[in-house]
Amino acid sequence: MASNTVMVDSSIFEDIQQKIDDDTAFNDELRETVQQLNKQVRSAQAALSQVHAIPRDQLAAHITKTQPLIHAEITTISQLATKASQQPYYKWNHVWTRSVQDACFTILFAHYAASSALLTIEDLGARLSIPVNLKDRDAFHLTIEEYLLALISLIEELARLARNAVTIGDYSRPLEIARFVNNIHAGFQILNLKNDILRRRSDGIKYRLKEVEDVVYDLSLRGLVPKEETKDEEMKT
Amino acid sequence: MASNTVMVDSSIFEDIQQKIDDDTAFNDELRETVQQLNKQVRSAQAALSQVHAIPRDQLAAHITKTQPLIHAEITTISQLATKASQQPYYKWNHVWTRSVQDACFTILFAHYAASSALLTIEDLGARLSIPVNLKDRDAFHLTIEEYLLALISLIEELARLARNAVTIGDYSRPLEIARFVNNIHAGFQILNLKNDILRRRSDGIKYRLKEVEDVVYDLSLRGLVPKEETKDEEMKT
Amino acid sequence: MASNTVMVDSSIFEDIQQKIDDDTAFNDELRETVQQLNKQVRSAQAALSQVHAIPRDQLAAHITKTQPLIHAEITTISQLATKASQQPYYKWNHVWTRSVQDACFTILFAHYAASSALLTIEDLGARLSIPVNLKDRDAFHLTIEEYLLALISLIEELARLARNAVTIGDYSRPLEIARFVNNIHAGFQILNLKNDILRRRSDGIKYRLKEVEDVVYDLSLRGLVPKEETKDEEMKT
Amino acid sequence: MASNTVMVDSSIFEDIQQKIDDDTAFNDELRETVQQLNKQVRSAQAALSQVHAIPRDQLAAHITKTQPLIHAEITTISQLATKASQQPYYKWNHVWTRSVQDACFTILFAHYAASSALLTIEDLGARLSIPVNLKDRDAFHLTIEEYLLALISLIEELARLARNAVTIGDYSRPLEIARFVNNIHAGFQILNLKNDILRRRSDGIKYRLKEVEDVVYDLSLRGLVPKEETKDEEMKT
Amino acid sequence: MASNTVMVDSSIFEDIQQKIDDDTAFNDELRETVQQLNKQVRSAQAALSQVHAIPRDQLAAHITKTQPLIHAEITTISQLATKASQQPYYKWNHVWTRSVQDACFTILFAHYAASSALLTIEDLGARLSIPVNLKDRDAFHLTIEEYLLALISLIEELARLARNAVTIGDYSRPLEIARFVNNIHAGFQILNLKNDILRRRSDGIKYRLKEVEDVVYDLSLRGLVPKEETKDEEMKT
Amino acid sequence: MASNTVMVDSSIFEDIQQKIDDDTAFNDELRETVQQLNKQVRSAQAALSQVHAIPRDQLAAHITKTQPLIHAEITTISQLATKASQQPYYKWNHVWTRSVQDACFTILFAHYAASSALLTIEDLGARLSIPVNLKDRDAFHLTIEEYLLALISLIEELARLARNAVTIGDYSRPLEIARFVNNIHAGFQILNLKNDILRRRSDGIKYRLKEVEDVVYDLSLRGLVPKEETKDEEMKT
Amino acid sequence: EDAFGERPAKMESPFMPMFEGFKSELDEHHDRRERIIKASRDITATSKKIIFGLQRVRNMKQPIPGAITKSNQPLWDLISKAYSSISTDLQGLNTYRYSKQITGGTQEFMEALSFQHYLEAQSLVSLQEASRSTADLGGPNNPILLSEADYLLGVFDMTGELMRFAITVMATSGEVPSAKLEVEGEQSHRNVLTDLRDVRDFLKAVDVPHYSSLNKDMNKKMEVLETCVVKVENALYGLTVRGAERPKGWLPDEKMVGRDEVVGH
Amino acid sequence: EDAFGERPAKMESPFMPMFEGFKSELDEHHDRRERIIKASRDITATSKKIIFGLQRVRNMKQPIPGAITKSNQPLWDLISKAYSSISTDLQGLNTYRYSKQITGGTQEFMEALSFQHYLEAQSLVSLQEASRSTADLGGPNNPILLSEADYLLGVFDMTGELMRFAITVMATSGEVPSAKLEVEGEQSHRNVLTDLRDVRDFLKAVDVPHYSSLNKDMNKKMEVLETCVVKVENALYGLTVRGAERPKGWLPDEKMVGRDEVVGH
Ligand SMILES: [Mn+2]
Ligand SMILES: [Mn+2]
Repeated sequence: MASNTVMVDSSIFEDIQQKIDDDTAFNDELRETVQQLNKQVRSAQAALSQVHAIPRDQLAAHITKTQPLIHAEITTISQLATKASQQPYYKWNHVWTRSVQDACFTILFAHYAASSALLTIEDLGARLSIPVNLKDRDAFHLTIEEYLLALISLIEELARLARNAVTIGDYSRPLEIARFVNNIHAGFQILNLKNDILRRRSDGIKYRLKEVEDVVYDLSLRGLVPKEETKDEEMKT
Repeated sequence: MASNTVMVDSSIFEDIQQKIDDDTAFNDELRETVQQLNKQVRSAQAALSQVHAIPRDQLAAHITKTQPLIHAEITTISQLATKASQQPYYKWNHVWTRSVQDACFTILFAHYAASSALLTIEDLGARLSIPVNLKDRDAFHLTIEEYLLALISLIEELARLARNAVTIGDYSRPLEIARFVNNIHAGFQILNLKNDILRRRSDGIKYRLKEVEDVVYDLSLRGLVPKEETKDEEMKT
Repeated sequence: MASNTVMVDSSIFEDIQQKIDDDTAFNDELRETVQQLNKQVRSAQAALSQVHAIPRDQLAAHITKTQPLIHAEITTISQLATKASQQPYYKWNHVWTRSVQDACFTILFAHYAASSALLTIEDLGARLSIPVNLKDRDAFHLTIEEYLLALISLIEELARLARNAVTIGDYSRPLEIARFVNNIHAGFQILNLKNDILRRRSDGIKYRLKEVEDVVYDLSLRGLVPKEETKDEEMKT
Repeated sequence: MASNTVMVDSSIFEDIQQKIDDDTAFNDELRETVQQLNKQVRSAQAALSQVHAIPRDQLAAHITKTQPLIHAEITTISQLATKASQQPYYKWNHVWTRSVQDACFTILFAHYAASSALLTIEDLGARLSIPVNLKDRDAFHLTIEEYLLALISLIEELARLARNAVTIGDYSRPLEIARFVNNIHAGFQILNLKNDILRRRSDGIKYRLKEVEDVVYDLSLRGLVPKEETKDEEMKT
Repeated sequence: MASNTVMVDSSIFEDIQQKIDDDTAFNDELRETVQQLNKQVRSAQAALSQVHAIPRDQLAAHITKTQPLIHAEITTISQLATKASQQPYYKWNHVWTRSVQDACFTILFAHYAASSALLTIEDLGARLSIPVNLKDRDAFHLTIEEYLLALISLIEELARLARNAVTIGDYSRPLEIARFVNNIHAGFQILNLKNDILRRRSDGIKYRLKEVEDVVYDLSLRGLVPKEETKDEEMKT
Repeated sequence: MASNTVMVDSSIFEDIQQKIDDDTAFNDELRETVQQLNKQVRSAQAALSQVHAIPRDQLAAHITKTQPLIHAEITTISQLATKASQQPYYKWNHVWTRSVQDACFTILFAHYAASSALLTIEDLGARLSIPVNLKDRDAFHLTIEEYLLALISLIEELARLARNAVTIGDYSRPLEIARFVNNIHAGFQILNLKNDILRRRSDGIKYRLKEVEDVVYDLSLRGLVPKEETKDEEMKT
Repeated sequence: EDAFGERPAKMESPFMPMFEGFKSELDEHHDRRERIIKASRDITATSKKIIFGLQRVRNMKQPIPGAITKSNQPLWDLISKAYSSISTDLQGLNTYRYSKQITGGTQEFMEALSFQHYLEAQSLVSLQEASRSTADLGGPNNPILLSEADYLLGVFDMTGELMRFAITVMATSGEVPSAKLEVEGEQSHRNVLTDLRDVRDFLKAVDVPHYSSLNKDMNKKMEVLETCVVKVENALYGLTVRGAERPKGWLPDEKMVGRDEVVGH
Repeated sequence: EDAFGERPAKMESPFMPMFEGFKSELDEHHDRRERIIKASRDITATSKKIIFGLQRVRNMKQPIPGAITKSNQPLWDLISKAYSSISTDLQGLNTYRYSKQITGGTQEFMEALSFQHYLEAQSLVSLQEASRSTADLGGPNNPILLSEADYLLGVFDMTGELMRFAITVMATSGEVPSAKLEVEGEQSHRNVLTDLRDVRDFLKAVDVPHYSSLNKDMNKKMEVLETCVVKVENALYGLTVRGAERPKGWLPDEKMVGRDEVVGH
């Protein structure tokens, strides 16, 4: 059956090998960067887990100390953006999306811990120096889904923080958190989501809201709600 | 906990809803076109399945008759290309890739049946009027993987054809097919594939080769190998 | 193998194709209506979630304001009933049952919030203008299972409401709710359910009962049970 | 918390209990009948498995002997139809559909074994004395899907029969079967099926066709195709 | 199958079929009895759930009223024992074990409610007129596992009772319960359990213990612990 | 974490991290070498696939030409052995075992093609300059399982070769192969295998044996068995 | 200060004696369970070895060749020893208590037993006969139970071995295995394939409640059995198709090397 | 006619001696594997018993109470015996060969060892120390290997026991477990919760290749660990919220029955 008639142009197999090798190399580079990002995220999370144990008045100082860890994440995301922009965004997006969400969570949580405020997607994009919710061109960016998934992680962390704040004697934090989670819940409640990961995870927000409400209940019942909170509350309503 | 302070900008939830709705609508449009393509592919396959029962000398006429069916496929792929080019290629590629592969198979098989020759990926792209193996820009195209998967479908069909050819008394077809499959197999053999669908399906080529070799064995054993084949063979070597 | 004797009447395959296409079209229509209902349900739920934060004396006014949202749901269910009645009820029931349950929940909750009373299945059917628990003919209706599942959702919401009522200083609501949940629990307790979704969800009622009892315990311990409640209680017993 | 105010009408729970008990009883009756049908189907299958080992000329006698087994199935299906007609068809259809398919297969196979012909869905409905492909009213019937699934089972059995026929010296059976399977395959090839069980099982027909073609190949190669077959073939073509 | 020396002596399978049919019939009988027991258990549980709402001094009378319900359970268990003793115990034990556990719970709870004392496994066996922890012969009996699982259910119910007792003004009950749960918890701690249902359920005892201790703490914080408790305790021990 | 007696001595995790990092680096090195070996194996296989098409008398020359490809494999295996010997053998064996088996297959096949003889495990170890079936010390070696799996691959290839030899007119090869496969099959039959990969793959030998025996039968039926074979045989044994 | 630390005022729980009793019962139960699991593993492994040995047999309805009998005997003894070591744990009340733990071993033993019985007698061993064997394995007064389920599932697995045996004999001898010693007129139509089909038809007719775990197990194994039948049918089809080309009066060359039997010992 | 039936002209396969050698090697390997699996099951079951015993401890950073030490000692000895019985099977080349078979037992042993170490010393046992223990268990010259993976996964499981210990102590004493003996100023901020969080943070920082099975195992167990931390946090939150109502200077009634400790022995 040996034959030298070229019925099949062998260059096609050389091309495909080249393409596969290029993809493999690109994938390896991306994964290496992502692995590094994951490591930095874990360090930032470990440092931020102290938020549950540190009194409010010492918190700003602690958050300031965690900034280098967050800057490390941002630097790595920049490198990732540079690399990833060489190829179509949606071809490789699955490689980094989870890690970028986790990094975004650390930034949102650090910001909330220090200031009780939420970074918008634009704020977050500015911090990371990457575009957000890009529609008109194919480049590295932060998607709305990624932002929302990080936001859900924040809600989950805050439900825990509400209880731990009480443990270290901070009775005003839970009320702040309750208002915040209530607002986010109202936003998600009107979304008509597809049956995907965002839908599944957002279904949990109502349980987090209930947890936080339970803490507020415990404080109200015992007359532990700080006075100024009540006034604040009235003014706001 | 009622509060009218907008801690969370509600427009973010309107944006995400808009985005989800846009994606759903785009997806629906794509699927409709793909449904139509699937229907045309099935018609073409049904017509081409006659190749197994039609003697060699009547085949060119039969293939000519199937051309309108193939043109219908090509027209639909053009429409698909127009639609799909409005969005990033890899975000939606999974919607149509299987159907495009099947359509490519029908074109490859019709060509082989009539001429015992293989269309290259460039030939195929020209037929479909779409670019192939695009690397430098994000537009609708035929990927190398899609071409190779269609080629594997062709190999599978030819293994069947080799036996059916013997049934209708055509003893030269199996030898042609054996040479062809051998060449393709040799090409795939040197590829270092990732552990994906292409790898899994290409693993089957060696079994198809064995099937075709078995037919050639059966003919050789019984002295049924056409004389001119042997000469042909020598000339080609 | 080509043959002019028709061993297989090809009309059989045309019939099946027609039938599949009809079903697909009917399914698409139903889903569109159900999508609309889902959207209206979410709006109603969002409005009703304010019940947890609004003092009792302002509640009737708030519920009145949500009526248009509930009427929108009812209108859509009417449209659904008209469409669905063209085909056997149980063939398609799975498409809408979850959404109808959710809509029923909003009606039950709005009614309870304003009047501390339960709508019976007949009341609910009357509101929706659809028959209930139909046995003698095959038409669109509200099944007992759907009513009970909506009722379980109501119980879950009330367990949350009992705590939030305390938070806004309403100490009589929890006692009302405790009596109500106790009654529903007693009803479910004697049911011999099959191992289905109703069984699984009804298993949770005892935990909701415990939650509400805990609130009553907290109030009793601190002498916060309203005086008139105690009298009421005695008169009722 | 004891209270004699009837906030919840307890009759609702009595009604639901009644309904559940009715359903359970109905389900039990259906399952008993289906269990009996399954047993009869297995007996018929065991008797029909002899078809693979009995020479053609003794087959009609053997099939005649299996008729009582098939009549037993038909009788049970009648009983099933009577019972099932008391309730909506699609509410309970899942209880018997698999068993009815298996029974239909035995009838199709017995008929093919004796006469090499296919019973149409109307023929089959007539044998079972039940309507087929009912659209206008909700009663027990044979669905097109059930018929097609039984037909696929027949194809699978015939692929085996083609080989076993050769083993007992019957060289014409495989050719008949090849023509038959080819026709059925062509019919299924043009169907646009949903992604359900029918789609999955029909995907296997092409492999059965290949098996049967392999037998025809083996016979052709060795000149074992009966003479009259060849003539027949020519006349038909 | 026609042969004078057959592969399978058909009496082999007739014997086996007979055994399987006997088992099926036996199983059906058992299940019917168990269904009846389940119904009686639910009635007893419903009656006993009043314990949470009835003041201590009226409790003995209430428990006396529930005795007929408990006797009904015992009668059914006797019937079950008679039936079950016809066959090896562990061959069928899975059919009734859950129901027997639930019945045992109602007896343990009724006894505790009236007397604040625990029935031992021997007491319980005597009540049911069945042997316990049988080792030397194969007959119906109450196993240690069943007793322990019923005991865990009792602990769970008592954790709820401790709070509800406070609600109805009974401040001594929680202290009694705390001592009791503490003692049971100490007992469970010396058991070496496998990763089975008993292990999983006994893991929850510590949470029940904590709930009960919290009630005692709440009372002691408010000086609500009855003085005579201490004396009582000495007398009882 | 600030305390003079700490929970976790941080050097614990530094040590572990160091070990894990070392392992990762070692793994990366091994994989690189294995990748290279895989590439060489594919080249060797491609060259050896010509054995099916080359007449016996030109085969020695062809095999000689493939020696450089095999030497490349051997060189890489040497490098692998050097690297791997730095660490416990079975800790990393899974990284290379599949590739080493494939390489062994190419050597066994090249040897058999040229000499119709089997390299023993000792011969193979000598060729690769690595120990075999090592028991007394922990170093890189060839295991019995690896040898046997390569041997099964050889059997599979020879079943194919037996037919292709007939195609190119070599009628003595099938008889040689039949004797060889028969002998190997007898050997495998005395092994007690577990339900592992070796068991699964060795289960296929009987089918390969049957294929080869069928070729011999086909030849003997046509009087194509070379006479001198019998003499040859005696000389070889 | 006692052994438990510095806290004063401990009370002993009044329920401790009761729980002490429970503890010793539960410990005994768990230890027995472990012993049985280990024995079951041993029985499974040893039965597999016996089956491997029996796969070297080439003829049916004849005594098992001496060499194989000899190498299998120590294995049968090992099984007997394993069963004896736990047979007192499997009596009376405990017979069914640990059936989940021993069933794996007993099914594999049943597979070996019925395979050997088939090779010797070309028939299926009955539940009664097989039960007698397992009863004996427990030693005097401690019979081991062979349940219907163990019997049936063991027979299912045995058919897989029958298939292997059939294919191997067809590969080496070119003929479907059947008993050669009987008178032609009586016996010629019985071979491994007809026997396999027989067993399949009988097994298929067994009517088991749809909710039982035996039903689930049997359904799974029935699929495997059908595949085994098809494999033997296909092999026989191959022999027939090739045989059809045989000229009248053609006989295989006695010297034809390939068809010779190659043996292990 | 020989032992294999009536067929004449058998040939012995020339490869039989080679396969005889393979057979004895493979049989030896499979027997060793079975021995190790059985020992691993024993070690797992015994370690679980030790852990149950240790869960009766109520104080930290103190010697384990004598009664518990006494009842656990025979169990430690049993583990030692089980390891000794297979330690020669796990040397040299075979150390890693059977690691999949022994890892279950070794992880559970590591769980028991590190739990006891924590109770005695309120610190995490190091890999070095733990390795020394496993090495000793194999007996002289036959050390048992404790891999990093066994160590890490055992520590993960131990945190579950720490959670149980913490909840039980909080339930019975109303206080979060912490060492009482140290000087107030140094020690007051370390308790089971801070220790659990510490271990979690360290474990979270371990960087394992994403493709390794250890990574998969650790990710699964990390979720469980996070749940454990939350359970202890919630219990502590409950204590705090209730404690917030405590009037200034309020002390629990020494006679208050519920808070008394009830012990088993
Ligand atoms: Mn087996
Ligand atoms: Mn544990």
